[in-house]
Amino acid sequence: MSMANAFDVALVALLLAIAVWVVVARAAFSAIVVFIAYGLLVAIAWVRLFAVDVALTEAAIGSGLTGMLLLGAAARLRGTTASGRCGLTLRIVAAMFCAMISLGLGAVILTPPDVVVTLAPAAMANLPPSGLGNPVAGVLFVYRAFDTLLEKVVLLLALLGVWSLTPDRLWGGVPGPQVDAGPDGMLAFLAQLLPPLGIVVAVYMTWTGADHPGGAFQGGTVLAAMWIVVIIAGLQNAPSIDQRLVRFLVVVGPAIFLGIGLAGFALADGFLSYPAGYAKPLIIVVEVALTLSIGVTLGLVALGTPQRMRRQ
Amino acid sequence: MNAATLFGICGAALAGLGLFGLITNSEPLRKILAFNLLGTGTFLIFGVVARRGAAAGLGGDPVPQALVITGIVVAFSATAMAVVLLLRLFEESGKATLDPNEADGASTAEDDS
Amino acid sequence: MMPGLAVLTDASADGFLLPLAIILPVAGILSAFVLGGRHAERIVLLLLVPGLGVAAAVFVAVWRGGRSLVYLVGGWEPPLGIALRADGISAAMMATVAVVICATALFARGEFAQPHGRPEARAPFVFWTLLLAIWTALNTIVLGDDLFNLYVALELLTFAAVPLVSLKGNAATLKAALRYLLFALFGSVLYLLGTVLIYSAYGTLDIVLLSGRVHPEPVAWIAAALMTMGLLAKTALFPLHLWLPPAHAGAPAPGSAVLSALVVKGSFFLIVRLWFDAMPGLMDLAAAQMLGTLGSGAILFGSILALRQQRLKLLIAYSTIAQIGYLFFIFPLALGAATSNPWSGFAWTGGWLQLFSHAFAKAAMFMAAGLIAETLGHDRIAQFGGIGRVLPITMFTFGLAGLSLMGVPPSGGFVAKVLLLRASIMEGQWWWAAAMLVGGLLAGGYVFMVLGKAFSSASASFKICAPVPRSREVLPLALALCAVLLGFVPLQPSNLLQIGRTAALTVASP
Amino acid sequence: MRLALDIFTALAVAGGAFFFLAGTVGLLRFPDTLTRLHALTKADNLGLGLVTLGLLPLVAWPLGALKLISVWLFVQLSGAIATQLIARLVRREDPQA
Repeated sequence: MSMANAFDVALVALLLAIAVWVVVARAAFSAIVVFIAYGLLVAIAWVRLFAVDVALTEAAIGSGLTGMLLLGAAARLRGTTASGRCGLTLRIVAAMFCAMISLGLGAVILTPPDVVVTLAPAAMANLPPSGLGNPVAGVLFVYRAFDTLLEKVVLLLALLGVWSLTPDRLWGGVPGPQVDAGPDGMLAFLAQLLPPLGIVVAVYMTWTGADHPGGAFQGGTVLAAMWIVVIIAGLQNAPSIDQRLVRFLVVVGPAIFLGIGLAGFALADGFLSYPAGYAKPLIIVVEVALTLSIGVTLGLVALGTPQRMRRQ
Repeated sequence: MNAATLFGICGAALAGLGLFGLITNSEPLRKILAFNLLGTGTFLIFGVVARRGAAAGLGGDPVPQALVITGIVVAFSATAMAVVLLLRLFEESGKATLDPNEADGASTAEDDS
Repeated sequence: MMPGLAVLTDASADGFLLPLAIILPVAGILSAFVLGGRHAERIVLLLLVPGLGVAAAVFVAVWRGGRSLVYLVGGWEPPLGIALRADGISAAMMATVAVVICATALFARGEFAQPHGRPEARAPFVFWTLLLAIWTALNTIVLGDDLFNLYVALELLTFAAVPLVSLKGNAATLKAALRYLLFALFGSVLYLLGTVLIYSAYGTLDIVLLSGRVHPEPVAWIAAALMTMGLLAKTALFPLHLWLPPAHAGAPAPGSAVLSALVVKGSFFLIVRLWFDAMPGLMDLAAAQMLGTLGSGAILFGSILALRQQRLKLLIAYSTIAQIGYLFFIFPLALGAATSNPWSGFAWTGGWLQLFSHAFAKAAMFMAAGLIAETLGHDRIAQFGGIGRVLPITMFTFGLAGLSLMGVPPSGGFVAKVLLLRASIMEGQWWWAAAMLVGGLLAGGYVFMVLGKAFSSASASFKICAPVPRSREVLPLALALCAVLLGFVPLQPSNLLQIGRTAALTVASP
Repeated sequence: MRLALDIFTALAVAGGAFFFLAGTVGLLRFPDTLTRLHALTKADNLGLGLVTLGLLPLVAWPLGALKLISVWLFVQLSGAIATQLIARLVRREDPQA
């Protein structure tokens, strides 16, 4: 067994052990703490699968933001949730059903098709006209740009869904925690030190995404994280959700994407196609706007429903 | 067994575990957690499919990789919505359970006034 | 690679209509978000006409042309790119969606008007934006030709539907919404798992390409089973229906109308796409019989529970569970067809007619229920005595819609059920006919239970809480009339619904 | 020269691994939160520091080295701040500790 292989086996064993822990642990809180570590390990698995773009996304969103969200929820629900399970019969039936599904999936994995069909050559062959160097960016913004556009609408709807749960009297209020006692020393220090670095990283990630792993998502997530740190540290309040600027920032990315897509009707081969020679600059414009919107949207989604009205 | 197959088996097991947690855990927060396990399992299997499609000088087929990125964002959105729903349910009712024994059907249309 | 070529040659001049049907509501969502407040309602109302226009144009183009409209997004041909395709069933479905959404929007003006000069209110802003989102999602689902694109559309639909359920914001609706969301997520992950397996085996997610590549083997069966199970959970087919009654009953009336009439049909549409288009010839009779059995179970279970409800909205919600059951007779009856292809038989047309007429009838019923609840301040059926005199048009609407549910002429439901009955007799599968007849009787029971109460004399406690203007009663009536009008289509397999079947292409073309 | 560097790498990484091991044992065995934190920070500081130091000769100069060092710095920063926050919380909830 080679060294790399031993590493993979250890990684998989660890992942499975943690997953079992997450499912059976008694307290929700410890299950979540372990889940965050699990997310980071999954990100390593993605690197081992030669998918660095996915690894970055998983680490930032799958582990980081999701973990933060769940931890916050567990803290607020602490002690209230009766950890219960359903009856033994149902558990046995469910276990058999899930085992069947796992076995089915495993069987498919172990018997790959005789001829592996891949779109990698097609994706590479059509990449040069777009001027992009990263084929994943090519799929996200050229071949399957339509998916990417719709998924931005999904993100927007998630924000709308979160906001829709606001109690009526707090509509138009401010989400996120309120830090009354003045900025917390230690966190405030972090919140002053980190954002300048983070913003540079976010810009770099977005910019480099055209040719190397990275892109609007990963950049936007870093941006969101920086913003949340600043808010948690009490250096700045979250904006109230009825502000025009907030609404504008949330929409500007998808709107520019849609606008450029529409321009394709007149200037290129149709919806979401780019005029020859202008593909790369247009995609970068879209990505920059999306980074901003994704950052603001993810941040607002993570902050949750408004908790109080703005002080007059 | 090569690395891709190993991770594929891992993904299949994770999907089964997540599904089990989603069905049997009665606590909504744990259901949400299990849903995320199920999601990563699914994505890992897709990643293995991508890895097997390595060609044209790439380490993997970029199409499934891009689809997984889209999927991760969608899964995050779902998690966020579920978490906020749960927190609001707790605020309104003081309970964070989906106890099926309660006759919630009867009270749903209570405030049609 | 023949089917791929078929896509290219089919790419049509009217193809630009297809992305437009999705772009319009998306643009609406974005502008509603920015402008907010009172503008959200205006934007929706402004979009109704072009939205309806695009749906009508697609309908006419498909009908006249006799073949599918195809559009390649970004000019990229599948498998690398994403195609949109409108065949006969998409065109009919899109038109239904557009009509129901328009009626709902006009109806909802009474409930979700944003008062002048006040700061933005929560419910109107959320409702109008979500209505556009549901329109986007459904148009993408009926036009989508790529399994992953359809996954995104399914999620879009979930994310638009769940907040509608919890719009009132009380504990009961929050709980209903959370349960709905968890069911829906369970469904979409299973769907995604199936999609992954399909890509691993066939290297494409395009439905037309898949129809030529898929052949009966374990991967395809596992994938199809996972996807079907996921979609069944979203369609709320018995016994995965637990989430539906509290969710559909808890939403505000216009929301319930859209949820019951359209949203559950979105995932059903995909089940049909999967079995008839992406994987033709994969389903064996045993699986088809099982879906039919679950359908019968839904009819009996849903109808009996509907009869036992004390609240009108819950009664209508349980009736939705029953009516969904009929749709699943398409599988045993059309797939087992002795004729050369499944869609020239009675069952194919019957199943779709059931879907369309139920959409109109159920939307009308939920709106009627909303008006009754608004007038009385409650929806307890036992205290309905006297409402028939106060809201005669609404009760007439309820009765008309009821005709479709029972399957009594003149109504679309009647034609649908007759076609399904004929198919089950012709196929020698009489047991479905028995389920349908019992279901019709039970539906008659719960419709007349409500009507009988409504026209009985008023009790002492009867009082009108808030009278509703006559003008609001017209829209549900119009929808109920649509359901009745569908009863005048000829009692034979429809040509429109057979346009653009992919397997027919591969069979018919040399 | 090559050999000397390799030996240095091996020694430093092994030392780092030892500190990680010791930190983990401490995390599991120490009685309360503050002592556990103490064990963890040692692993972060010395363990990761030694691993980084050991790997430095293997990476490209100067970009690779810069990346490694900033990884270490970021871990230091987040570790120090997280530890402070946790310790402060412990003191607020239980002033005797």
